[in-house]
Amino acid sequence: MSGWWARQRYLLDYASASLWRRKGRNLVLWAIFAALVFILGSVILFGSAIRREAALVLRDAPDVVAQAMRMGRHDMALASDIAKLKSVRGADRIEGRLWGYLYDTSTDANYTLQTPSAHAPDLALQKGEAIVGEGVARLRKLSEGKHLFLVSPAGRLLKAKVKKVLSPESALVSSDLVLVSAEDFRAFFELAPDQFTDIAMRVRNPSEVGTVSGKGALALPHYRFITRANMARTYEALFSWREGLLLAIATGAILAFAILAFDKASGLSAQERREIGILKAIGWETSDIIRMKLWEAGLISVSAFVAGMTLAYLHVFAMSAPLIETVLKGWSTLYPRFALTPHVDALQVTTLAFLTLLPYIAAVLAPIWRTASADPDRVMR
Amino acid sequence: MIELQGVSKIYRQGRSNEIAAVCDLDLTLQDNRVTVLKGPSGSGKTTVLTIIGCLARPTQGRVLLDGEILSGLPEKFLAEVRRRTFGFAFQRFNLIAGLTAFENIVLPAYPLAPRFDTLKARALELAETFGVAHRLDLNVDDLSGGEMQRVAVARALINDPRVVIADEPTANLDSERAAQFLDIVATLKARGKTVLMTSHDPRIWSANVVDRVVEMADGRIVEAA
Amino acid sequence: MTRVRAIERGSSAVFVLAAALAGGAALAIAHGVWRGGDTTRFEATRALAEGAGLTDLALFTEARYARHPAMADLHSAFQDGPLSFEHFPSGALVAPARDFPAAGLRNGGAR
Amino acid sequence: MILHPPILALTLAALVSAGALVAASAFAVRLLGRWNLASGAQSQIDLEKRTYLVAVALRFAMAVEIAALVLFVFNADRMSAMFVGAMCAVGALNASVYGFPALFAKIALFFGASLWLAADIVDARGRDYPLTRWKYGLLIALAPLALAEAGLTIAYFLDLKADTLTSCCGKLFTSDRPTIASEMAGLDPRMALGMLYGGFGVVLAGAALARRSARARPLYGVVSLAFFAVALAAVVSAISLYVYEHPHHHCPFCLLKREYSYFGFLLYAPLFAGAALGASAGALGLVRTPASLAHAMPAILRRMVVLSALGFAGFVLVATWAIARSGLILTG
Repeated sequence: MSGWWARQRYLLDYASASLWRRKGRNLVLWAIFAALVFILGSVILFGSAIRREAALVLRDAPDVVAQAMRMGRHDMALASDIAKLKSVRGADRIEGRLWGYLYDTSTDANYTLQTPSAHAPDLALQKGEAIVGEGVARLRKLSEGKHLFLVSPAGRLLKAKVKKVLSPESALVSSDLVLVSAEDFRAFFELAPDQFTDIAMRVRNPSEVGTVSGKGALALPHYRFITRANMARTYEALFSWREGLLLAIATGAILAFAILAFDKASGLSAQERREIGILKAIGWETSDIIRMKLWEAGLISVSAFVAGMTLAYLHVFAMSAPLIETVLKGWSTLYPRFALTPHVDALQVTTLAFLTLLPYIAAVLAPIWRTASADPDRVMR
Repeated sequence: MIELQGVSKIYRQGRSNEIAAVCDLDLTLQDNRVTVLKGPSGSGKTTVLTIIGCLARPTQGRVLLDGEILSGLPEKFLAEVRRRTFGFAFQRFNLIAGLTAFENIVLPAYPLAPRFDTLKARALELAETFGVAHRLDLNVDDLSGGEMQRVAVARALINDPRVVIADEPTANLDSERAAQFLDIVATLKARGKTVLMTSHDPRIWSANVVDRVVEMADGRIVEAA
Repeated sequence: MTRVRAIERGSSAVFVLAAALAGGAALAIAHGVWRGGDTTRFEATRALAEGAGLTDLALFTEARYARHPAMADLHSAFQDGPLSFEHFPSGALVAPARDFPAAGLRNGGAR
Repeated sequence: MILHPPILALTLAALVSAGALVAASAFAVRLLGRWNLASGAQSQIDLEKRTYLVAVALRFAMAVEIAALVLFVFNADRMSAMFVGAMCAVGALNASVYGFPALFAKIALFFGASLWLAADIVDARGRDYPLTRWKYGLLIALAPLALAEAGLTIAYFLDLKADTLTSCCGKLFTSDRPTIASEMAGLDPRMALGMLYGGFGVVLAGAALARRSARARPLYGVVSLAFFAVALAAVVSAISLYVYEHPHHHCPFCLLKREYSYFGFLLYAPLFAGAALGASAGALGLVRTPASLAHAMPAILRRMVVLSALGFAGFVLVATWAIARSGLILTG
């Protein structure tokens, strides 16, 4: 074993000297590789972090949401339907939710108006009070005690005193949120007292969620029942899909890079060819040359991968990914400001290693062999 | 002892421009002798060197090293024999540009993976012997022609080979350097090495240190002295 | 006797560089483990999500399915397909959610 | 098809390694017709040169396959979130009929490639490359397996639909249906552990015998494969229970999860290494020792047998440690 390592170390000596001698060209290759890993790594790290956020945030979301449907469209839920649902066994804590969107012309942003759940005493609101999210506060320059003015599409005015600005930490779910009392909400949107946007349910036994929503669907056939697992899966699919889309686009870049590497490895100068001939003449063997060349390729690719990945980590988690956020997160006037919680997923890193190292090594393998199998008697001719 | 029996070497075999560089050649080299192959260029002497030095396999015939048949060996084992048995000094020195003199000298030892201390000591000793110790950490491009040759000879000896093979060693040297080279050959012979050279330099053929001159033409031996 | 000034092995330099890179990566991983374990933000967010009954992230707030991609109105106008989101900047990149509702459209999404 | 980065990566890996094997076996066909080491002709020299490329490409493909095997299981575990009813890799693999066949093809290819690699290492020690024909014959036999593996992997990914109802490991490893998995899980843990330790005794005895006698080596190959099966059965029926500290959780895949601090890797790595080394030594033991390998080949095979036994010992040690550490007491 020590003999093996001594030999590898000598090959490494030569490989490093050889890389150094052609530092200009190798540095360019390294930089392109590292940049590629950096971009792809940023995408992957960002994607996995935001999926984790979504998963953790949704862990306490309602188990089931029931939406009334009318001619295939979302319709208002009625208080009488809530009463019907209450008879379903296993369903627990059923309440009508009031939420809606408001396009605010003064800031060109969409707000989500909502009433807090009756089961959240710290969010309880009196008439004329509001709790706003971080984004709304930012756009409207609001702070605690100031007044928020909203105009409904029908021209109704809502004036509410800001009771609290939600902490920026929760911006990912609350950025566009305006919480008002049910009374204000109904008056603002001209809603009848027995109307709700939809119905949120909790189910006592988590394994019963499917059964309960099935029974609910029997009781209320014109409703659709959306379980939390559905929502989680949608998010998982959504971000995976975005990531996959970006990677599919990036496949072109990877391919171009592999071609570049192939070209670099096969386009040997006469000088290099002669060097290989010399090495073989003085006693090196084809497999020594191949190993030495693999060390070169390995040094370039693995170090570029590690460097690119480390930079991607910094980019995403220390700088909130300025270069890719518009593509991956979407954009809007009211975009939540949040720093992602670092999360490095071994699966994702391995995947990226597969997607970048594998094409590179595969592309240089044949040229390396062709170089290494040069005839040793070439130097004498 | 090295024996060639009925050796032929055909380049570009099977193509219209095939060349028979060596035809049906028999040659025996005794240990600890200095042999020179002479002849015009294209006479096949360099090809003989490559076959003896295990750089190429003969198309036909047998090569024996101390009775062991080398001609049927695959490249992996030829390379083993090569680094164990032969040291090479080439016509154009064939040093690797961009590496230091030290790195060039130790290159043949890399696949054998000796301890680095041992290797370094040995390289220093050889460099002392050939008067290039003070140039070891210079890039070989910065050496003079004579220094380059001495580095090349030191490189040929780093694995302590039994046979030293030199291709036109004095072709690029002035008389003084050529004389110095013959001194080196004498040193090698005194150390018990076998030396095989090609040359069309009369200074070499007539040198005292040379035991035998073999003349070649058109891939055949025409006169052996 | 002349001494050779500095004979260094190329691999030593490689080891130093490799150690530096590995150190950087290790710092990033350590940072990730250290900060990733910090769940105070999640706790705050989860409490709010539960209290207000929120089901979606506040991303994509500009389109008609605003704010609630997981619960979008299935038959929004101007759609290419019954399950695709409308053409709006982020909508262009959001996949049609095939598993939504999980049992398809036939029974109104009931499972 | 779910467009998902690990799926892209795995598809790429499958295509690359199958491509390498198919190209190599096309070369193997050519080689088998023309190989004559004694010849100094240019065509023979070209053939020899190309064997270097094949050796490097196959080592690369094998490294890719091992990494892909890990990634495949890992990814299946992660994807389980997308399927109704799936809790871990089992559910995701069950979501398509091609899931488990793809996994088994990957494992089979791993063993086949290890055998080829072992043959290559042994062969390179003989001055006349005596095993070349055998080795390239094996390569031709491996190519369909590699194609099948790539085909199954891609078919599996194409067949996946996020909506599929699947079952979790709890269903697969319960004994109410007579499947191999449920048979394995239904095994009495004490008996399974008895078989494990008894089997390990047989392995040790076999290794000791195979170290001395060349004729025992094929037998040892059989013993290693049998022990591999026994070990997997023991994992399903007993060891996993101890790791999860739950009397009914039988899944061999959940072990690879972060929740169990990737314990499965520690457990499976020496087992797979031991089985691959043992089986390869056994298969090579069937080959008559060529004259040029009279010294080298038995020495290498002996070393493979010893390493294989060490691998199995590592597995047994890790398993024993898991049992000793566990808070669960089974049928005490």
